[in-house]
Amino acid sequence: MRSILPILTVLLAIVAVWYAAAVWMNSTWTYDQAARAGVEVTFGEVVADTLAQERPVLPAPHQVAKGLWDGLFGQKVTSKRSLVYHGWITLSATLLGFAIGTVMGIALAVGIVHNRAMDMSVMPWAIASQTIPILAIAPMIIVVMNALGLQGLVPKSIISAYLSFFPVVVGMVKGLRSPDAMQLDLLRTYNASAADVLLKLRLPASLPYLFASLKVGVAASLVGAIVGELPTGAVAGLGARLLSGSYYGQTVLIWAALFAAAIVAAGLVMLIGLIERISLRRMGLAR
Amino acid sequence: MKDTTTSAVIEARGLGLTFETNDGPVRALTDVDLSIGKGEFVSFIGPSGCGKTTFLRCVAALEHPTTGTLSVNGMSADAARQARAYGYVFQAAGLYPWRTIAGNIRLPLEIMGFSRADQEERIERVLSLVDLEGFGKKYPWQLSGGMQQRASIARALAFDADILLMDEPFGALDEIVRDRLNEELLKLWARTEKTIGFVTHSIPEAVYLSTRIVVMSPRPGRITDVIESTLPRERPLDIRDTPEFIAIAHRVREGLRAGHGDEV
Amino acid sequence: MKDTTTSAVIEARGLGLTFETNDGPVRALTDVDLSIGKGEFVSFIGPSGCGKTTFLRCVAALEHPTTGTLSVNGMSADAARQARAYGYVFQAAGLYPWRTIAGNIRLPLEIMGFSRADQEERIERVLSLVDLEGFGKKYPWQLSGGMQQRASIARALAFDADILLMDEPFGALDEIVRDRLNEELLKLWARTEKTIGFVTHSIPEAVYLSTRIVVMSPRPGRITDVIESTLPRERPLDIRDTPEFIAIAHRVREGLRAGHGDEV
Amino acid sequence: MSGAAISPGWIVAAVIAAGAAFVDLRLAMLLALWLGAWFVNARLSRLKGPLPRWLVPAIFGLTLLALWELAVRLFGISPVILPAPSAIAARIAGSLPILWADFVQTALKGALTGYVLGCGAAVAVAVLIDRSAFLQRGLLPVGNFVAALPIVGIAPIMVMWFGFDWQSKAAVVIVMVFFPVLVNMVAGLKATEPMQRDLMATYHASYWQTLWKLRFPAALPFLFNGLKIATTLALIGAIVAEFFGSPIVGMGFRINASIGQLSLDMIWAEIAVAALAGSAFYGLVGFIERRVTFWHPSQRR
Amino acid sequence: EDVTLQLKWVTQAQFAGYYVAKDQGFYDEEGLNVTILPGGPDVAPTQVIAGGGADVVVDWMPSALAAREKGLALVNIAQPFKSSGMQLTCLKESGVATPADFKGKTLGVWFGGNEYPFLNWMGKLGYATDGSPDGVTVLKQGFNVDPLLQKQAACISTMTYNEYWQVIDAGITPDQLVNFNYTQEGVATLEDGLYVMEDNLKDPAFEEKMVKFVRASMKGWKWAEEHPDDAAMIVLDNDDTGAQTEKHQKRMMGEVAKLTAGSNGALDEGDYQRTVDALMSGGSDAVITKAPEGAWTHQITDKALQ
Ligand SMILES: Nc1ncnc2c1ncn2[C@@H]1O[C@H](COP(=O)(O)OP(=O)(O)OP(=O)(O)O)[C@@H](O)[C@H]1O
Ligand SMILES: Nc1ncnc2c1ncn2[C@@H]1O[C@H](COP(=O)(O)OP(=O)(O)OP(=O)(O)O)[C@@H](O)[C@H]1O
Ligand SMILES: Cc1ncc(C[n+]2csc(CCO)c2C)c(N)n1
Ligand SMILES: [Mg+2]
Ligand SMILES: [Mg+2]
Repeated sequence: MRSILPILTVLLAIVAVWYAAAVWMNSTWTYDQAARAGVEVTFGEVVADTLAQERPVLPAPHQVAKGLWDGLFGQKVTSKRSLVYHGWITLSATLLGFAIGTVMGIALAVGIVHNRAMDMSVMPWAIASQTIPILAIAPMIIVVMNALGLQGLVPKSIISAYLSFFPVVVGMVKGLRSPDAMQLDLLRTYNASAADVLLKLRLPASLPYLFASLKVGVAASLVGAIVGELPTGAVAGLGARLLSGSYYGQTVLIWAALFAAAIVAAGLVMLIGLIERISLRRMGLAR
Repeated sequence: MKDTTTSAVIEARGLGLTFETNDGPVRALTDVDLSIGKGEFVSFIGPSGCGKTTFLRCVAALEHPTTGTLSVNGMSADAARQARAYGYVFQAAGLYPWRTIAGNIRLPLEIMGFSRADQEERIERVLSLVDLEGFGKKYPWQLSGGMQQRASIARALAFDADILLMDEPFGALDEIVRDRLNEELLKLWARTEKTIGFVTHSIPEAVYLSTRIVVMSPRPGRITDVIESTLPRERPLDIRDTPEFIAIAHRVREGLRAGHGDEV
Repeated sequence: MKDTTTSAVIEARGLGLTFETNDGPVRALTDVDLSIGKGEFVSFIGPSGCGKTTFLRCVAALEHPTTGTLSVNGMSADAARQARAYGYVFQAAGLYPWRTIAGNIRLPLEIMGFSRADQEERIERVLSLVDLEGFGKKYPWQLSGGMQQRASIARALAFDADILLMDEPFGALDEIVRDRLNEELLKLWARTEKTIGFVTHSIPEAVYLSTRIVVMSPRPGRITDVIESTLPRERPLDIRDTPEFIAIAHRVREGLRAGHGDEV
Repeated sequence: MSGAAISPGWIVAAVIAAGAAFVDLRLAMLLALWLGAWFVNARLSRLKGPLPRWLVPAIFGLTLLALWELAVRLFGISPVILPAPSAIAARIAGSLPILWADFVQTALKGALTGYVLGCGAAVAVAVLIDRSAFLQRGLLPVGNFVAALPIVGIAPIMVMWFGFDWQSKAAVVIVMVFFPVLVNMVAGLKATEPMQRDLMATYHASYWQTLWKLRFPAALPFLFNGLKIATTLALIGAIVAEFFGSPIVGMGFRINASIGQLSLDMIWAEIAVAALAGSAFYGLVGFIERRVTFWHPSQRR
Repeated sequence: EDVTLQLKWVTQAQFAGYYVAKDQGFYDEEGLNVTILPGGPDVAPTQVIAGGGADVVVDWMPSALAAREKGLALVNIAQPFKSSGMQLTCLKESGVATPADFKGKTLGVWFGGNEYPFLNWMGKLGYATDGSPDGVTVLKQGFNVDPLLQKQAACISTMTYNEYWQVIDAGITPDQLVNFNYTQEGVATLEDGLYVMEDNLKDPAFEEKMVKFVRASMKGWKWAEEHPDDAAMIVLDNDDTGAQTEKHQKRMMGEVAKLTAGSNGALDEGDYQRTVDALMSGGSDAVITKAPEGAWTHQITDKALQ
C-alpha cells in the first residue's frame, strides 16, 4: 500500500511528459494538414487536434486508456475484439513456454555445472542459438512442427521456451556455482552425493539468481509467444492484434495491445517477485 | 609392520603442500611426518599461518598434498572421506543461512540417511551438549558469534564419526563455557574412543585435552616439536594447577616461542 | 554537571534492546547503565550470547536501542558515527573479496580522503603492526583465518579514530602473537589516549589490558559487575604474575561464574 | 567420474543406437555419429590445459554440422526447407561483401549502439531505483511495465519515430536490453552482506562511496549475467526490428527479403554471421567478466 | 475430402472468394472440407506448401516463379485475379508528378517477393536502386502507410484495394496524391493465383480434388463480385483478430471485384507471358534467368469450367 503514492507520482510525471510529447510529435501532421487545406491554425487548435488524431504518431494517454478500456471491458471477453480474449491466448502460450523453458534451462544449467564436457560444449552453442533471429526461423519451426502434426499452442510455446530458457541457463549456472569454498567443503566432509550437493546447497544458494532469471525469462517468454503468433497467420493473440493494428494504421489499437502485453508481462514479473519474497522469507533469507 | 599401520589412524610421511598464488608459490606445509594412533587426542598449536588448517584439510582430503604420502584409517585420505570417517569443525562456523540451527545440524544426518526420529533425537542431544537448547528454530544470523560456533560444533558431533577434526572450535567462547565444553569433549572422547585432531591457540587448552601436542612453525609450515603428555586420562579441571601440567605447558610455550623466534 | 558529560565519551542510561524474531522477541540487552571516560580501556566479558556484540553495535550506531539513552562524544551515537568517531573491528574478519589485503586496509583511507602517499605509508605501518608485511598483495581467501583477522584489525587501526571498538579481535590468534598484539595495543593506547571498548573471552587478556572490566550475563543480556583495575598504566607482560593481577582475575572469574550460575 | 567412459550410460546409448538400426538405418547412423563424438568429447574434457577449452566446443559444433549435413542428405530434405551446411558455406563464401555490409549496418551500428546505451541506461536507472526507496517503489513496477513491451509492437513505432535507418533499430535494442540488465543490477545491488554494509556505516561512507566501493563490486556478478543475456538480445532485436522497415541493407532486411525468394541458403548465411558475431560478443563480455569478478566463487573453480 | 489453403496475407476481402465459397457451402456441395490458413508478413506460402502445410496456396506469380527456379516445382492451376492492383502512391507536395521525378527520391517498396515488379520498372526507367546518386533510394517498407504520412518517403507501394484507401482515410485527399499503376506503366505481373506442387498433379485423386476446389472457389468469387457487401461481412466474420472494420472491407471488396472481373479462373497465356518477360528483363537483378517450363496448366480449370 505504501507504494501507491510513489507509483502515482511516477505515473503522473510520465503522463505529463507523454502529453507534451504527443502534442509535439503529432503537431507536424496538424500543420501539414492545415497547410494542405490552406488554413492557419492557432496553438490551441493544434493542441486540441494533436490529442485527438486518428493516426497519431504518439497517441495521447487518454486515447490509449480508452482503447485499453474498450478492449478489456467494452465487450464480452469471448469477443474477438476483446483484449481479454487475445491476452488469454497469448498468456496460455507464454505460461506453457515459460514452464518448458524454465525446466529446460535449469536442467541444462545443472548439466553444465556437473559435467565438464557439457560445460565446454553446450554453453557456446546455447549462446549461438540465442543469436539466431527468432523471427527468421519461427516460420521454419512452425512449418516443421506442422509437418510433425503439431499445431496451435505447442509450436508457439516452443518458440516462447526457446527465448526463455537462455536467461535461466545463464543465471542458474552462475547461481549454482555461487556457494563458497567452505560451504562446498562442508558437504565434501560428509561425502555428500552430487544430488545432495545440488539439493541442499547449490539450489538454495542459487535462489537469488534464479528469481532474477525467472523475471527476465518470463518477459522473454511473452515476447516469444507473441513472435510465435506471427508465422501462424497471426489469427489470434496479442501479437495478432499488434500486427493487424499495424497493417491498418490503427495506432491506438497497437498501443492498447502493447499495453495489454506489458500488463501481462508486468503481472507475471510481479507474481514471480511475490513468490520470491515469500520463499526467501520462508527460508529466513529476507532480512 | 602390519600392526603399526592398522593402529595408526592418521599417518603422514614427508607431507608437503605448496599453494600457487598471484605473486608466487606459498609453501604452506613441508616435510610433515606424523602418525596418530587410534583413540589419541592430538592438538596442533602454532602461530597463525603456520599450516594447521592446511594440515587438517589434507587429512580431510579437502586439500591435496603436493608431496609425501598420507593415509587415514589405512586408506587414502579421499577413501576415508568417502567412508565418512570423520566429522570436521571449520575455523569459521559456516552455517547455511537458509537453514535454521536445527536444520543445519540435520544436514549431515539427512545426507547420511538417518531416520527422521533418530535425527530429532540427535539434534536435541547435541544442542543441549553445546548449551543451545531452545535455539533450534532460530536462523544463524539471529545468533551471536559464539553461539554460531557452538552450533557448528554440534553439527559435527551429530553423526558420531570415529575421527573428529576440529579447527579452533572454542575460539569464540568465554572461559567458563570453554571449560565446560572442554570437559564435555574429554568425556565424549573417553566414552567413545574417538580419535581427535584439534587445532587451538590456547596452551592450557592444548595441554588439558591432549595425549600429544604438535607444535608448528610457519614459513614454511612445519612441525617443530611433538610433546607427549604424561597426564593421566582422567583429568579433572583442577589438574591445571598441578606442577606436571604447568611443566608441560611451559614446554609448549617454549616450543611456540622458538617457532616465532626464528622468523620475527 | 557539564563536566561529567563532556568527560564521558560513551554514556549509556537504561539502555535496552529487544530483537523481534520469528519465534518471539529476544531481549539482547536490558537496563545497561555505563559511562566510559576519555582515555579509558574498557573490556566486556561474558558468556556467549550475553549481548557484548549488541552493546558495541549500539555504541557504533549499527543497532538502535529500543529503550534508554546513549550518547557518544556528547552527541547521539548516530552523529558520532557520522563524525567518524571510532574504528570498529568486527567479530568476523569481513574482508571484501575483490580487494587485496592492502586494498582492504586502504578502503577506509580512501573513503576518508587520505592522500595517496599517506595511504601507502599507513598501510605499511599497520601491516607491520599486525605482522603481515609482505601479504599486502594477497587476496583474503589466500590467507589463514588468523591472518584475515589481523588484516581486519589493521584496517580499523589505519585511520586513527579516537575511539576503538573491538569485538574479539584476537580470538583466532595464538598466545604469542596475542601477547605481542596486546602489548602493541597497550602502547598505542598509552601513546594516543584513545578510548577503547574491547570484547574478549580471555580473562587474563581483559585484566591485562583494561582500566575497567564489565562483566555481562545473558537472558536477558545485562551488566552484572564492573571491576575497576588497580593496576598501573604501565604494564609489562610479567605483571600477569603479580598477586594484584591474580586477585583481579579471580574477581572477574567469580563474576563470570555467577552470571553463568543463575542460568545453567 | 573416471569410470564414465564405459559407464552404464554408454551401454544404454549403444543399445539404443543398435535398436534404432532396426527401425531406420539412417537414424542409427546419425545416432552413432552423435554418440561417437560425445564419447570423444567426454574424454577430452577431462584433459587439462587450454586445448580442450577450444577443442571440445569445436568438436561439438562440427558434430552438429555433420549431423545436419548427413540428415539433409540421407533424408533428402528439400533445400527450400533446410539447406545443407555445405550449401550455406558456399553461399557465405560467395557473398562476403553483402554479408559484411549487412553486418556493419545491423550489428555494429544498430545492435552495438543500442547495447551500450541500453545497458548504460539500465545501470543508471538501477542505481536511481536503489538510491531512493520512493523511486524503488514507484519506478520499478513502472519500469517492469515499460520494459516488458514486446519487440514486435515497439519496432514499428520506433521506425515511425526514428526513421528507417539504424537509429530506430538501436532504439529497439535499448528497450530490449534494458529490462534484463535492470533486473539483474537491482538484484545485484541488494546482494551485499549485512556485515559488509555495517563496515561502511562505521566509516560513515557517503552513499556514492558505499555504492562505488561495496555495492557495485558486489553487484558485478549479477550485472554480468544481465550483460551477457543482453548481448544476444541486442543482436536479435536489431535484426528483427529490420523486419518492420529498413533501408535495403542489413541482416534482418536480407533475411526478410530472402524468404520471398526462398533463398534459404542466404538466410542461413546471415544466421551464421549472427551466431558468430553473437558468440564473439558474448565471449568478449564473458572474458571481461572473468577479469573483473575473479574473486567470485563461481570464477574460482 | 480435406483441402488446406494457405493465403498470402491476412484475412481480408482480397480473399473473399474463398471465404464465401466456404460460408455459402460451395465447398460442401463439392464434398470438400476446406481449411483456410491466413497468411501474413511472416508466412511465405511457398515455404508452407514445400513443408507440406498446405495443398494449395494463393501467391503472386513472381515469387511462385522464383521458387520454381529454386527447385520448388509450383504450378499455377488457376488465376482468379485478372489484373494487378499494385501501384506506387506519391504525395504531390514531395514533387513527384511523373516517373522522371523519381530521381533522388525515397521510395517505399514491399520486399519478400513483391519487389520484382518494382525493380523491373526501375530498370526500365534506368534508375539505379543501390543508393547511387543518380538513382532512387529504396526503403523496405513496413506494413502500413505511415512512411508516406510521416513524409519519410516520397512514394510508397499501395494496393488499389487496401493501402491506397488508408492514405485517403488518414485525411489526404486524392488530388494531393499521384498514383503510378503498374498495369498502366506496363510492368504489371500477375497477382493472387492458385498454386500446387507439380508432383501432386500427377495423382488423379488430387487432380479431381483441385478441380472441385477451383470450381467452388470461382463460384465463390463470382458470388462475391455480385454481393460485395455480403461478401465483406462474411470476411469480417472470419477475421479472428477482430481488427478489421466493416467500412474498409466493403470498400476493399468493391475494388477487388474490379480486379477479379474478367477472369473465369483460367490463366490467360498473354498475361503469363507478360509477367515472365517482365521478370526476365531485369538484367543482373532478373528474378528468373530462364523461361520457366510447365509453370502453369489449364488441366484443372479446363475440367472445372466445363
Ligand atoms: N539480528 C538478530 N536478530 C535476533 N536476535 C539476535 C540478533 N543478533 C543477536 N541476537 C540475539 O541477541 C543475543 C545477544 O547477541 P550478541 O551477538 O550481542 O552476543 P555476544 O555477547 O556478542 O555473544 P558472543 O560472545 O557469542 O559473540 C543473542 O541471544 C542472540 O541470539
Ligand atoms: N587457498 C590458498 N591460497 C593461497 N595460499 C593459501 C591458501 N590457503 C592458505 N594459504 C597460505 O598457507 C599458509 C598456511 O595457512 P593455514 O590456513 O593452514 O594457517 P593456520 O595455521 O591455520 O593459521 P591460523 O591459525 O591463522 O588459522 C598461510 O601462509 C596462507 O597464506
Ligand atoms: C512481407 C510482405 N510485405 C508486403 C507484402 C505486400 N502485400 C501483398 S498482398 C498485401 C495485402 C494487400 O494490402 C500486401 C500488403 C507482402 N505480401 N508481404
Ligand atoms: Mg587456520
Ligand atoms: Mg559477539
